[in-house]
Amino acid sequence: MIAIPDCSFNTTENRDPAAELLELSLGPQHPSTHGVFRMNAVLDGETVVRLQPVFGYLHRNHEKIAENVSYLASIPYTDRLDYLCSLTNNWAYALSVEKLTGLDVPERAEYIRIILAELTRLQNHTAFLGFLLGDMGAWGTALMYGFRQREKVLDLFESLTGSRMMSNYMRFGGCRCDFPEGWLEQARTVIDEYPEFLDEMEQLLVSNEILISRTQGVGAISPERAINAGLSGPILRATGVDYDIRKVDRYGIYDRFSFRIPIGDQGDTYDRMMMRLLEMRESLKILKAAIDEIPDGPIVNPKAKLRNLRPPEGEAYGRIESPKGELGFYLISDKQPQPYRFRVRPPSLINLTLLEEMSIGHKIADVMVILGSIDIVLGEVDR
Amino acid sequence: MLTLETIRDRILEAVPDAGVEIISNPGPSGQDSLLVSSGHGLAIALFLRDDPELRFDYCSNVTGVDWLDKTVKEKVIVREDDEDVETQVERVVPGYLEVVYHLYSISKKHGPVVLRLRTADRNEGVELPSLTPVWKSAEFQEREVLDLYGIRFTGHPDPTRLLMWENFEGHPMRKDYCAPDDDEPGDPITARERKEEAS
Amino acid sequence: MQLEASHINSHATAPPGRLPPAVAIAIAGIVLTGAGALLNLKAPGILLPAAWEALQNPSEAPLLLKGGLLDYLEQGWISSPFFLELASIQITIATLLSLFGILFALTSLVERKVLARIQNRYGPNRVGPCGLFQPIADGIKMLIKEDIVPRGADKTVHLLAPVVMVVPALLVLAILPYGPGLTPVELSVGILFFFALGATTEVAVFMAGWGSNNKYSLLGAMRAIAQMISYELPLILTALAVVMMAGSLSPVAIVEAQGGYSMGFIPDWFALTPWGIAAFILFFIAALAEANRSPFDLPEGESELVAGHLTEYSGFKYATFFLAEYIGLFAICGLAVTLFLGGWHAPLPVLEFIPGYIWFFLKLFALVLAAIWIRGTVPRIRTDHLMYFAWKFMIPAGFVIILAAAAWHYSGAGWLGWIIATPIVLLPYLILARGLSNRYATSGRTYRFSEG
Amino acid sequence: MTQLYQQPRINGSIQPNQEPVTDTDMSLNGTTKYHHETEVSGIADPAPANRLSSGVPDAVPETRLSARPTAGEYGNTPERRPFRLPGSGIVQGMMVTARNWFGSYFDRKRLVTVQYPEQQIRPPENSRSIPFLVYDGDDPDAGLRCVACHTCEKECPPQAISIVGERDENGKPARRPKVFDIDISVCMGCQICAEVCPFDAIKMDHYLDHSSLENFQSLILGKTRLSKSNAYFHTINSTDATAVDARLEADRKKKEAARQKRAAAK
Repeated sequence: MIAIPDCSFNTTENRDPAAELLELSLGPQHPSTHGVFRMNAVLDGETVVRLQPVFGYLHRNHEKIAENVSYLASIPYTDRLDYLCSLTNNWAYALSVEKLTGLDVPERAEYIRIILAELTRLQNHTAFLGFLLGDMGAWGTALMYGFRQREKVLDLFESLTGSRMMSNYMRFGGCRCDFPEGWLEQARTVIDEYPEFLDEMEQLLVSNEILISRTQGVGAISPERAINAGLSGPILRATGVDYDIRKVDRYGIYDRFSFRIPIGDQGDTYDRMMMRLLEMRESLKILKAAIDEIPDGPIVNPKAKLRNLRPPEGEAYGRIESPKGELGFYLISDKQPQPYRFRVRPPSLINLTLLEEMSIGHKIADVMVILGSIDIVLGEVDR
Repeated sequence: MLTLETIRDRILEAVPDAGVEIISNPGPSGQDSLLVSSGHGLAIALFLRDDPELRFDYCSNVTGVDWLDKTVKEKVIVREDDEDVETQVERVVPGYLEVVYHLYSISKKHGPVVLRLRTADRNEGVELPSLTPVWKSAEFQEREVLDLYGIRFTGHPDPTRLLMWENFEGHPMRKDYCAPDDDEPGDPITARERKEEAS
Repeated sequence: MQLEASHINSHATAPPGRLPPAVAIAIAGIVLTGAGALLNLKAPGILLPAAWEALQNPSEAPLLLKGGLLDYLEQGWISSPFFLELASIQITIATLLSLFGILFALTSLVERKVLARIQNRYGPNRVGPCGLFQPIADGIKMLIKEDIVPRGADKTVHLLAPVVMVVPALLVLAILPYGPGLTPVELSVGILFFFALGATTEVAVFMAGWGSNNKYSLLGAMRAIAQMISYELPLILTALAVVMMAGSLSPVAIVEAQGGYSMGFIPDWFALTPWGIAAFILFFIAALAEANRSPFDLPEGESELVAGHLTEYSGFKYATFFLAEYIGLFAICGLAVTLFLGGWHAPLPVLEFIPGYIWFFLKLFALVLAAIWIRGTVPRIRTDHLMYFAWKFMIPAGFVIILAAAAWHYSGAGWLGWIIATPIVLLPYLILARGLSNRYATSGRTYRFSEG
Repeated sequence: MTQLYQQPRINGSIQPNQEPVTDTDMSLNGTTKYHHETEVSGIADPAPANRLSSGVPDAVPETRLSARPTAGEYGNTPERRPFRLPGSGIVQGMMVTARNWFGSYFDRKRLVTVQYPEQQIRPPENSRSIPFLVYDGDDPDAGLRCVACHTCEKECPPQAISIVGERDENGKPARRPKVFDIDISVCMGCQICAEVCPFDAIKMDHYLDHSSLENFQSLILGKTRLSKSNAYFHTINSTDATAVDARLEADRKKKEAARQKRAAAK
């Protein structure tokens, strides 16, 4: 066999010290920085030697707004954090307020929440695959396939919550309204059709040599570093850490469902992509079981107050496993109708902590793929 | 998971003269927190992370809280003309800024432990030790706290604003922050708009 | 509630028919031209018989039509033989330009339509029937856009770059044999001419990148230079094998060498030999890279470099680049057809009644469709992988193909040739592929699952 | 000292002797702030042996890099095969795209686009755009259900609603809005107003075409533009409209009964 030496000049060691470095601003207007995200990259040829993320172009001080409006009025604003997954945002906020007030949630509402959260995970990961491939320059084919499928989930959302993305659905102690007629049957059809789509996606992606060469070994991080840097969600699990808040906190009624958590191998971009693909299959399992088992009953705790909610004095931190990672809400109440402190723990922002470490030594084209594999939404990064 | 009292005792064992106090949470969530003296913040954080039984290796959430100066009315017994007279006295309790860390352990799968660090006051003494060297996840969040609350973190690798621009004045998340009114005559943005309209 | 056909209200059965201004202009043009020709009364007497003859003998049609036109010019307008010669050249040029202009317009539409279909969309279907006038609308849009030259740009270079890009792309069209007797310029060193001119494109791309005074453009230009120079080598190496076999650098001779059928129905194209199929695949891959087509469209890799060397171009200059890229693609696909797919020869003896030039363009279009299909499937390759692929895989494979071609030739080009040449191609390929796969691809992974 | 884990992994492998990039070896004049080291004197990371145990629980066997896939665990994961022809994955992908390309001519599932505006999908009943005011009967003024109670105005998160109640000639509130404006450049269609309205007077519309040539005034919708009949409400969301009608009817009957009772008591 012919031994082929490594001919890439990826390492910073090989850099010619006299070579001039190029500072390149990627964003805030750029075809693939996922919204108004900006990175200041310093390049040696095409190799990244430094990378500084710049935030704030979409900052609207969500937390300040929330501290000035009632608890109820914050729910539509949480939709706009991670606007791909408004239902999980709703849930995280509702969960925190329920912790703050000590409200229970009726069983049926818990089932509805799980169904919607897992559907949200499905559609987020589906869109993620498309975006990632778009970042690799695949001309939107995977994106369109993803959107074709995601649309079905969005149709479900629209017929239940009234809106495709800005759902404003979950309420403290339950949900806003019950399923319309035929919703569960339609959801079952969508879920039954999903594996077919996933198979097709896998045929298109998983063994494509160009995709493999673009993702394997790109942006790898060690599990220790990932934990220390607070990464969460599929990115953390891609490094080989078994940590899923659905399993750890067992919020809602996740302990009633049997599902598995895929765990990565190398912590690189390929693993991050695979985590999403594998997670979708597990979400389908949960969905199937939840739709089969959903009981009848009220969907909102009768003790819950819609207006003029004044939680008792105290504080609470509630967190859920959103599709992007750990989404937490930290609330302090001083018995006023507005929260005294309202804090969002945004997974998208904190997952960017290691962006520079992942990118250094790679090509500029890889930076886009790494950024894509982190799966950020600027509404949440900048809040 | 150990109780908060045992955690406090273990901290005191490891870091002898640290000031650790349990702040109880009156609400139903029952998430009590540990108030830690800022001088020993770093050592305590390191202990919490590395202690084999605690192993709080995952710092999930970092945030600031602004507690304003409070005026407290108190009944004080004053001796006046050899007579005990009860009078109301207004006393100002100075406010402070607070940083709250929510710690979890991924290896032990327990948590959260809420760590609080308080500044001396709201004006000058707003320095706190940065815990970024212990948990890198605090890096952006501490920058955000710095940006929005104006707490200076010593030992932070990049103590710059995160969300607002560099020349921005003030710290928007503080409770007494007033946003500049765009309609004010002196406001530069309005002035520029007026000028453009006139031309 | 669900998206069903019954829930779709069809307000109108079809998109309302609108007569775009472009149609009106086209109709007016045709009427005016016809009237002008009729004014010269000699025209019908000469042109109509020529047209009739051309209809009867379609494989000779272009030549007959041109002859008729020249006759007409000779009798009515031009007497000097020098100017007649010039007119003959002009007619050829005009035909080629309009032909490829139409093909460019058509391809830009077909590309969008096919990409859309690949992506489960309709594609342009609003302008004219089936969106046929979309290229015209695009053209008008391009032309009326503001031409922006960045401050600090090298204005001359910035202006010249699209020109330098489009001229060689058009020039190389001259040596392609479109049909028997239908080669505009029968150069004996046509292949050499093609590659020599093709190399000029690199200069143009670098001019665009440098002249724009933009970092993205510069990076794109740097990539383009590296890529095009690297991929020219396998391109030439694979063409070299064909030249060896045909014994000539003349495209016409090469096509003629591929005439005939073995066993009565298998055409003797070079692509149907063990070395030829490998050479054709390599040539096509290298051609994609030369034409900046996906997955080798790194110079304008929009996900990181916005639009690479085209970032600072707008309006007419951008349109020129666009045109040049497509013409370049046609030219190189035309060369692939000439070298490997038998040029104007029909794939089956029974199909020979169809004129050669139609076969040529059909094959050309098939290759363009393949390029579009590839574009719809694969993500973009990375710079270092691109270079690695060129130097560590394509160039060695190119040399191997030359060896295999020689073996094929000396073993009599029959079944013995297959037995000898196949392993010569296949074994090094497997070894090289193994090197590739060790480095990049095919490392599948296993994933663990936690039950929590 | 640099811990091993702090170094960026390059092409998947940790390069042990490579120092991370620091500010000093960059020839930039400090325009980009850069930090890579997060060490502070006196603080060291725990021993690597200790760290490795974190996160990888003992219960799950360590299979990275060596194990072969267990059969049936996940069918479509690419197996760790010793060798596969490069290009086969791309060909597989091209088959998928070809299936979609040609499938789009035959299969409705592969061509899901709707030709808007000629074809329009009817939005589901719950779908919402911006609010509208419901009136009973034919007269938008007399039949308006809104009593100007200001509940929606207070609860509206972006404060897009402004209401001025009407007063009768005596200056008493007339339980009718004089002004009911919604600024649709502010309204985010969250339907909280419809949710909190005690009189079922404000509901969510399906209407989406709000474009207009005028920049400011047309964005504030007044009472006349917002008022729509109950019949219209039935056409867009008959389930909700029927339920509301039944509820209002029951209320009316109850009130009627109470009034009669009071009259009888007198």
